[in-house]
Amino acid sequence: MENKDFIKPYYESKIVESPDGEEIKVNPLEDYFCGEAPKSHAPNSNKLWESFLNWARAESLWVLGFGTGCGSMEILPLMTPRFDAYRFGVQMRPTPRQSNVIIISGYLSVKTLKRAIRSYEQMQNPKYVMALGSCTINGGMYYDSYNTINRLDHYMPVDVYITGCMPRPEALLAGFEEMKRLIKAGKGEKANEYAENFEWYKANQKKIIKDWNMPDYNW
Amino acid sequence: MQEIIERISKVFSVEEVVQQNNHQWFITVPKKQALESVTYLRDREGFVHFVLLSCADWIESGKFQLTYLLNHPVKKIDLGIRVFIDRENAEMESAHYLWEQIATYQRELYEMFGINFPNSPRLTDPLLLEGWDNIPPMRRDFDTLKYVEKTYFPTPGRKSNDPGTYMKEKLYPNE
Amino acid sequence: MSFDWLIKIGYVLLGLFIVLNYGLLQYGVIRRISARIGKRIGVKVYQPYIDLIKNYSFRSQITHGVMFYLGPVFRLSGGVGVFLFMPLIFGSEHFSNYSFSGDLILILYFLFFGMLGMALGAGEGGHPYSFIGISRGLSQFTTIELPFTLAVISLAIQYHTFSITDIVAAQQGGIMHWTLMTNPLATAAAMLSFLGMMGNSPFNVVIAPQENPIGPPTEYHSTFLAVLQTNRAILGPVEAILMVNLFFGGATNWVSLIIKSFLVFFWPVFVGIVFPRFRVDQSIPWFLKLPFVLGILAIFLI
Amino acid sequence: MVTPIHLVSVALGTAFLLGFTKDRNWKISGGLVLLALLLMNLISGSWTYALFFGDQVPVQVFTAGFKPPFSINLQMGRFEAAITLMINFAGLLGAIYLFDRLKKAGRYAFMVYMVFILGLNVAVMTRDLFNLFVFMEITTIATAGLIFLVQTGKAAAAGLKYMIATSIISGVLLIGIIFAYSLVSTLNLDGIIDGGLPLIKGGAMVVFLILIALLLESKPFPANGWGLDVYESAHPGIGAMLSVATGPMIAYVIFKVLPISGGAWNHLIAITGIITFVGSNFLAIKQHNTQRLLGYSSVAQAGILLIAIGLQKELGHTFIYVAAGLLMTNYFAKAGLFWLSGLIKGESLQDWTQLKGRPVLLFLFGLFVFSLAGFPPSPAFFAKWELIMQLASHGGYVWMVFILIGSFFELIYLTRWFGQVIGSKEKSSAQPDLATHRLVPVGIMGVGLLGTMVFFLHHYAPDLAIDFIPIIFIAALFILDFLPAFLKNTVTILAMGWYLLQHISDVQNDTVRLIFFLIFLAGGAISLLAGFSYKGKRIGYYPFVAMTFVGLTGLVTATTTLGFFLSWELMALGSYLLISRGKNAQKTSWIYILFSVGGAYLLLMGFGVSFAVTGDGLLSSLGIAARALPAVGILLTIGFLSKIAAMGLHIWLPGAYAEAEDDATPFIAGIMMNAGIFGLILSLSIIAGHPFTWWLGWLGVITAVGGNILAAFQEDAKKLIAYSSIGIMGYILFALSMNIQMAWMAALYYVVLHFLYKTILFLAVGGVIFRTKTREMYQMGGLIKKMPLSFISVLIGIIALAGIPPLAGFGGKWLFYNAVVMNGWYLQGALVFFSGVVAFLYCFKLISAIFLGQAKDRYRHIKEAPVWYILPQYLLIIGLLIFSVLPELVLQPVAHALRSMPGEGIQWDGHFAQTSFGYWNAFIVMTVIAIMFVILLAWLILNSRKAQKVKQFDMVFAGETPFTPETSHVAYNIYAPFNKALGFLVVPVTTWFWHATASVTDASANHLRKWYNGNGQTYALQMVIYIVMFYLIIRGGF
Repeated sequence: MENKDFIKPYYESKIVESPDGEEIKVNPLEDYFCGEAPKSHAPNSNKLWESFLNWARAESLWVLGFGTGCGSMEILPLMTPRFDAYRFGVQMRPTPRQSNVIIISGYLSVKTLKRAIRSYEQMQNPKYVMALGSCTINGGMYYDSYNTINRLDHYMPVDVYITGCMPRPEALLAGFEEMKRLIKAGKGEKANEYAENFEWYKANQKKIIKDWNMPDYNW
Repeated sequence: MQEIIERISKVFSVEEVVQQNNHQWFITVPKKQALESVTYLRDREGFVHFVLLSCADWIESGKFQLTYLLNHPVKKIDLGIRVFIDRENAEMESAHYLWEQIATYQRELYEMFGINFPNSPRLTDPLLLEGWDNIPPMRRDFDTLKYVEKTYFPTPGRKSNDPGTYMKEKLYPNE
Repeated sequence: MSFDWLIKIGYVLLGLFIVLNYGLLQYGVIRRISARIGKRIGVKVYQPYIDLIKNYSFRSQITHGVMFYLGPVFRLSGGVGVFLFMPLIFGSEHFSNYSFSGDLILILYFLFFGMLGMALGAGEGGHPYSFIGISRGLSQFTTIELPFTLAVISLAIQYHTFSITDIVAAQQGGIMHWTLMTNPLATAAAMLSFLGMMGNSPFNVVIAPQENPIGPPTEYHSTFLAVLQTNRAILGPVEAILMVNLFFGGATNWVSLIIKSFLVFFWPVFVGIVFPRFRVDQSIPWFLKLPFVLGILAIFLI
Repeated sequence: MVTPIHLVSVALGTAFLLGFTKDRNWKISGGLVLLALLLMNLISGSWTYALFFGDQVPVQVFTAGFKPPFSINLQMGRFEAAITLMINFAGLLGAIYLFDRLKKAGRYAFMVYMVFILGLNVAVMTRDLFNLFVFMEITTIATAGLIFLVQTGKAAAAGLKYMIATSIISGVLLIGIIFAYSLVSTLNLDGIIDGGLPLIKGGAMVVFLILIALLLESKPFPANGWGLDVYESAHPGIGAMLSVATGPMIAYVIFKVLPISGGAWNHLIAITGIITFVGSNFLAIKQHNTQRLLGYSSVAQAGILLIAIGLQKELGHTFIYVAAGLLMTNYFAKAGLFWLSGLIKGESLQDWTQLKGRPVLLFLFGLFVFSLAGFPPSPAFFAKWELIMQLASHGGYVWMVFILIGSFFELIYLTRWFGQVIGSKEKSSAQPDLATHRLVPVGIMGVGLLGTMVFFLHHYAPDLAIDFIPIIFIAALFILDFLPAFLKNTVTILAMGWYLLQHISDVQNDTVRLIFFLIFLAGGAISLLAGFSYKGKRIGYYPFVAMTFVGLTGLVTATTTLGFFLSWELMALGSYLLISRGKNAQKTSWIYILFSVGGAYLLLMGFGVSFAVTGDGLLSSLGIAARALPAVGILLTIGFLSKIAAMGLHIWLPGAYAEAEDDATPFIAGIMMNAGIFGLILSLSIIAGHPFTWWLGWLGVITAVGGNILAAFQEDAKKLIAYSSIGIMGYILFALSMNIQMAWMAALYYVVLHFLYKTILFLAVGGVIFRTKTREMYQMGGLIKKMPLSFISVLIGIIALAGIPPLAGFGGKWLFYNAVVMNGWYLQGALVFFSGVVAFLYCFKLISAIFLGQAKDRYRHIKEAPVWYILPQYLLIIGLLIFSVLPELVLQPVAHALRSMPGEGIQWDGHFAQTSFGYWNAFIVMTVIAIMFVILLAWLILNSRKAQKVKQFDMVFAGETPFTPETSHVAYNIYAPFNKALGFLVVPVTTWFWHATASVTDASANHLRKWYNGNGQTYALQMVIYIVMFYLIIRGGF
C-alpha cells in the first residue's frame, strides 16, 4: 500500500494539453513564481524626512503572528492587560505582507526555518527581525540537536537579540524598545543587508535545507 | 494481571516478563508472534487502547527493541509487548490495520531509525525531516555533535556544562 | 470668469481634510476605549496616524496585476465619493459638497462601488482567503441592506423625499422632530442594519482575524493597505454622518456633527465589544428576523 | 369539359384491361396504371381549375340517363373536384412510390390499386346513399388487399382486424340505408335531405345508424384500435394512402351526408372530433413506432377536420379556409412523412437519425413536422387561427380550450421527434433507402406544401399587412445555405441594416415601438458580428437567425393580431431551431418550444376573445376588448409571461440559453427576450389598474428574488447569466405591473439597459467559452491577464447590472425607488432591492471565477477572445457609456410617449432630473467620480510605482506555497453559507411541479394506450360499445 501520491511532486515540470490540443510545458518553479532577486532600497536622501518616517516605522511595529518554538508562549501575554504591548505601538498581524517585524521565538528546526525564511521574504522593506531566546543565538540547550539551527544570523539578518531561556515578556518589551531605538537611529536597514548579502544567506540556507523546492526569493 | 500473563503465556511463547509497577507490565515475545499477541490482547483481553509504539537501539547486541504499549481502559493497566528485531535491514510487519494511528508511529520509526514497515501507508513521506540525507538520526551510531559542527555553524567559544556538576558547583559549592 | 467652482472645491477639500482627521482620531479613541474595557491602557490616540504614515513609507511593494492596483482605488473612490455626495452641515452651502447631483439613493448605491472594486482587487491577488472573505461579505451584505432599505422607504413615505438635505430640514427644531422620535421603528431597523454595515463583531466574519487571517485584504500591504486605511478613516465617519442626517436631526455645525456621529459610530463598537461573532448562516437569518420585521412595521405603521 | 364519369370509366377500364396483361409484362401494366392515374388527375385537375378559377358551374351526372332516384347521380362541384384531385394526385404519386412493391405483387396488385382509387373517387362524387355504401365497400376490400401487400404476419392480422371492423360498419350502414329507404323511399342524398328524415318517426334512429357508421369509418377515438394497427403494420405507402386519400374521402362523405340529420348532428360530430383530436394526440405522446405515431396523428387530424365540419355553421364563410387549411396540411405533410418513413430503415423514431447530414431531407422532414404542428406559415396555422377566432366569436371557449390542448399534445410528440432526430448524439449507422422513385414523391409533396403556404400567405396578406421581402429573404437563405458562413453573416447583417433604414420611419412616431425596433434590428445586427468568428458553412444557422429576426421585427410592425401572432410563432420557431443546434440541446430546446408554444396558445385565446368582443383583428382594438372583458389582457399577459420566464414558467430558460451556441445566446437572451417585454407592454397597457396586476407585481418580486438567488448558485457561466436574466425580467415585470408613468419609464429604461449589458455579458462570456471550451467557471480563473478586453467588458457589464453609479444601471434603481414610493408598493419594492443586492453575489462570482484567482495550466497560452466577439461588445459599451452620461436621451422621449399614464414624470433641467421625491444628475455624478478616480489612481501609482510584478503563487500561504492552481482557486460553490441560510427560498418547486405534470401525463398516456390491445375481437367489442354509448348519450341518458 505504498501511497506516495498523497503529496505529489507538485513542482516538477509537466506537460498539459490546451483546449486547442496544443501541448504546453509547465515548469512550476518558473511559471508560478517570480524569480527576481531582492533589491536594496536606499533610504530617502532627505535626512529629516527619513528620520520622520523612521519614527513612524518605529512607533508602529506590526508583528507577524508566527511562533517557531517555545518562545511563542511568551509573546501571547504581551497582548494581555498585564503587559499591554499595544501602548508601544506593537500589534500582531496575521499576514507577513502587512507586518514589518518577525519574531523568531526560540529554537528553529530546519523544517520551520524554511517557512520562516519564506515568511520573512514575503514582508516588505524595511523589515526587522527579533531573535528571542538563547537558541537563536547559539543553539541554547539544543546546541547539539541534529535538527535545530545554532545561529539565526546565518540565515536571516537579526536586528535585536533577546537572551534568556526563556526571556520573560518584560525582556521582550525591552527588546521592542531597543528595536525602536535602533530604527529611530536609522540602523534598521537589515532588509537591505539581506538583499546585499543575498548569496551568502542563500548558500547558508541551502546548505541545511536539502529539499529546496522553492524559488530563491519568495516574493 | 498475573492471570492475563499466564493466559497469554499459554498461547504465545513469552520470553520475559517485567513488572514495572503495579499497573505496568512488559512482556517480550518473538518477532513472529508480536502482532498476533497484540491482536490477541486487543480482541480477547480488552486492551483496546493503543498507547504508543516506540523503539530502542541496542547497538551492542545488534537489535532494535520495539515496544507496543497497550492500555486496558477498564482495568486501568498497561501492557507493553516488546519485540527484538535485527538492526541490519531492520524490518517489521506493519500493524496499521489494528489501529490506524500506528501508521504515523511507523512513519516516525522509519524516519528516525530506518526501520522498514512494508505496506504501511505513506511510510516514506517525511514527517519531521524534510530532505534528510544522512543515516537516520536516532540510531546510536549517528554522531549528532559531529553532524551539528559540520552543518549548523556552531558558535565559536561556546561552552557547555554538565547540568549536574554545574548546579552542584553553583548551588551547593560546599558539599 | 467665475471662480465659484474653485471655492467649492476648496471647501470640499477642507471638509475632506476635517473628516479624514476626525476619522483617524475617532479610530484611535475607539481603540483606546475598547482597550479600557479590556482593562488595558491601549494605543496612543494618534496611533492610526502613525500606522498610516508607516504604511505609506514602505519602500517596496509587490503587485499582482492591474486590478490589484485598481481595487484600492475603487475602494477609496467609493469612500471619497460617498463623502462628496453627502451634505455634511445643514444650512451650510459650502459643506453640502456635491449633494446636488444625487439624493439618498445615489449614496446607497455608491456604497457598493468601493465594495465591488475591493472585491475585484482582492480577487486578482488570487489568495483563497480573499475569495472566502469576499463571498462571506457579499452573502452577509444581501440581508444587511434589507432592513436599511425598508427604513429608507419608510423615511421617504414620512418626509415625501429622498433628498438628504430635505430630510434633515424636516427634522430641525428640537429633539422631538428627529426621526428617532417621529419614526422610531425605522430608526431601530436602520441602526441594526448599521451594525452590519460597519463590520464590527458580531458581523465581522468577513475578516475573522483568527480563522481566515484577514479576509479580502490578505495580500494588501504597504501603500495599498494605506489607501484602504485612508478609505476606512473617511468612510466610517461618513456612514455615521449619513445615519445622523437621516435619523438624528443632522447637524448645523461641526461640533454637533462630530458629537452626534461619534455617538452613532460608537454604537456598533459597543455591540462589537460585547458580543461574539456570528457565522454567515447565522447572521443572514438574524437580519431577516428582528431588523426585517421592524423595517416592515416601519413601512406600514408610519 | 370531360365529363366526370370518365373518372370512373378510366379507372374501371384500366382495372379491366389489366386482367389481360401478363405478370411479367409489368412495364405494360404499370405504364397503364400510371397513364390512367395521370388521366384521372387531368380530369379532376381541369374540373378543379374550372370550378374555382373559371366560370364553370357544378354539374350532376346521371349514369343511366335517368334522374334520381332511378339512377345513380354523381356530382362534380368544387369540393368534389378538389378532393378527387387530392385523391388522384396522391394516387399517382403513391403508385410511383409503391411501384416496385406493386410490380412484385403482380398485375392483380395494380388492379386492386386501381379499384381502390376508383372506389374513393366514386364515394366522393356519388349522391346516392346505396351507391356510397357499395363504393365504400369496394374501397374497403381494396384497402384490405393493399394491406396484405406487405406479406408479414402482423400485416395479415391487421388486415383481418380491418375486415372485422369494416364489416361491422357496413352492417350498421346497410341497416341504416335500408330503413332510410323504407322511410323516405329514396336513396338519393338530396332526396333524403329534403325528406326531412329526423322529423319522421324512427327517422332519428336511421340518421343515427348511417352517421355512426360513417363516423366509425373515420376511426374516432377511442374505438379505432383497428385503424391504428393498420397504420402501424401496413406498408408506409399504403399508410400514406389511408391517411391522405381515404381520410379526405371519409371526411367529405360525412360532410356530404351530415345534412340528413337536419343540423341535429353537427355538434355531435364536432364533439366526436374533439375527443378524437385530443385523445389521439394524447396517446401519440407515448408512441415510438414511426408509423403508429403517424397513424395517431392522422386520426387526430381527421378529428380536427370533423370539428370543422361539425362547426361549419359557426365558421360561416371561413369554413372553406379552415377545412382546406387542415386538409391540405395533413395531405402534404402526412404523405411526405409516411413516404419518408419508407426510406428509413427501421421502425423506431430513433432510426430517423439516418437523415442527419442530409440537409434536403432534413429540411423536408422539418417542413412536414412543423407544418403539422401548426407553425406559420403552414396552412394549418391559418386554419387553426380562423377556427379559434370564429369559435371565440360564437362563444365556443370550451371548444377553443380543447382544441389548443389537443394541439399542445400534438406539439409535444412532433417536436420531441424532431428534436430526437437532430439533437441525438449518435447517428444511426443504417443508410436510408434513397431510390429516386421514392424521393420524388416526397419532394413533390414538399413543394406542394410550400405552394400551399404561399397561397395561404397570399390569401391572408391584406390581413397580415406584412412585408414579404423578409420572408423571401429567409427562403433565399435556405436556398443559399451552401455558401460560406461569413458571406451569409454579412448578407444577414446588411439586410437587417437595410430593413432598419427602410422601415424606421414606420415606427418613428411611437417611441416604445421605436426602442424595440432598434433593439431588435440594430442590436441584432451588432450581436451577429460575433458570427464572423466561425469558419465553415454552418448549414442551417442563418435561415433560422433570419426567421427569428423577421419574427421580432414583425412583432413591432404588426398592426393586426394575426400579424402579431404569426410573427410570434415565427420567432418561436426560429429561435427553437437555433437553440436545438446546440450540442446537448435536445431536451432543453424541446422544453423551450413547449413553453413558447404553450404561451402562444394563451395569446391565441386572448386574441380570440378579443376578436369575439370587437369583431376585428386589430391590435389597437385589444384595449376596447379588454375594457369589456379583462380576460383578454390576462390571457395575453400570462402568455407573455412564459416568454419572459416568470417564476413558475422559467424552467425552459437556463437550459435553453446555456445550450445554445455561444454566439446565438447573446441575441436570444439579450434581444429576443425583449419580445416578451414588448408583449407585456401591449397586454398590460390594456389592463392597467386591474387587480390582477397586483398579483403580477408579486410575481415580479418572486421572479426577481428567485432568479437572482438561483443565479448565485450556478457554476455554469451561461446559466448564471441566464438566471440573472430571469431576475431582470422580474424587475421589469414588477415595474410594468405598476400603473404609473415612473414605473413604466423604469421598465423601458431597464429594457434598453438589459439589452446592452446582457448582450455585452453574453458576448464576453461567449468569447471566453470560445477559447476555453468549457462553460464551468471554476475550471477557468486568472484569465484577466490573457483576456483583458473581455475582462473590461464583463466589468462594465456587471457594474451596470448591479446598478452601481456612475454607470447607467443606477438610473434604473433610481427610477425604481421613485416609482415604488409613488405607487405605494413598499414591501415589494424592498424585496426587489433585496434581489438587487443578491445580484452582487453572482456578478462577483461571474467575474472572479473566470478572470481573477489562479490561472490554470491548460490556459497558459490562451489568447484573447476573437476580435469579432470583442468588437460588438465595445460597440455596445460605447452605447452604454453614452447612455450612462446622458440617460435623458432615452428617458425624455419615453416620458413623452408615456405622458398619458397616471402619475408624475421627471422634470428635466439640462442634465438634472427631478421628481417630487428626489433628484439625480447623471452627468455631474459621472464627472465627479471620473475626476476623483483619476486623481486617486494617480496618487496610488505615485506611491507604489516601483512595485515588483509577481506571479500567481507568490502569495502568503501560512509559510507554505499553494499546491496547484486548481486547489487554490476558490470558485466552486462559494456561496455555500448563503445557500445554507437562504437556499430554502429556491427549492426547485417549479421543476418538481413540471416534472410531476410531465410524468403524470406520460404515465396516463401509457396506461390509456393499453386500451388498444391488438385483439380484433376487443376492437369489435369496443366499436359496439362505442355505438351503444353514443346512442345512449344522444338519447339523453341511460
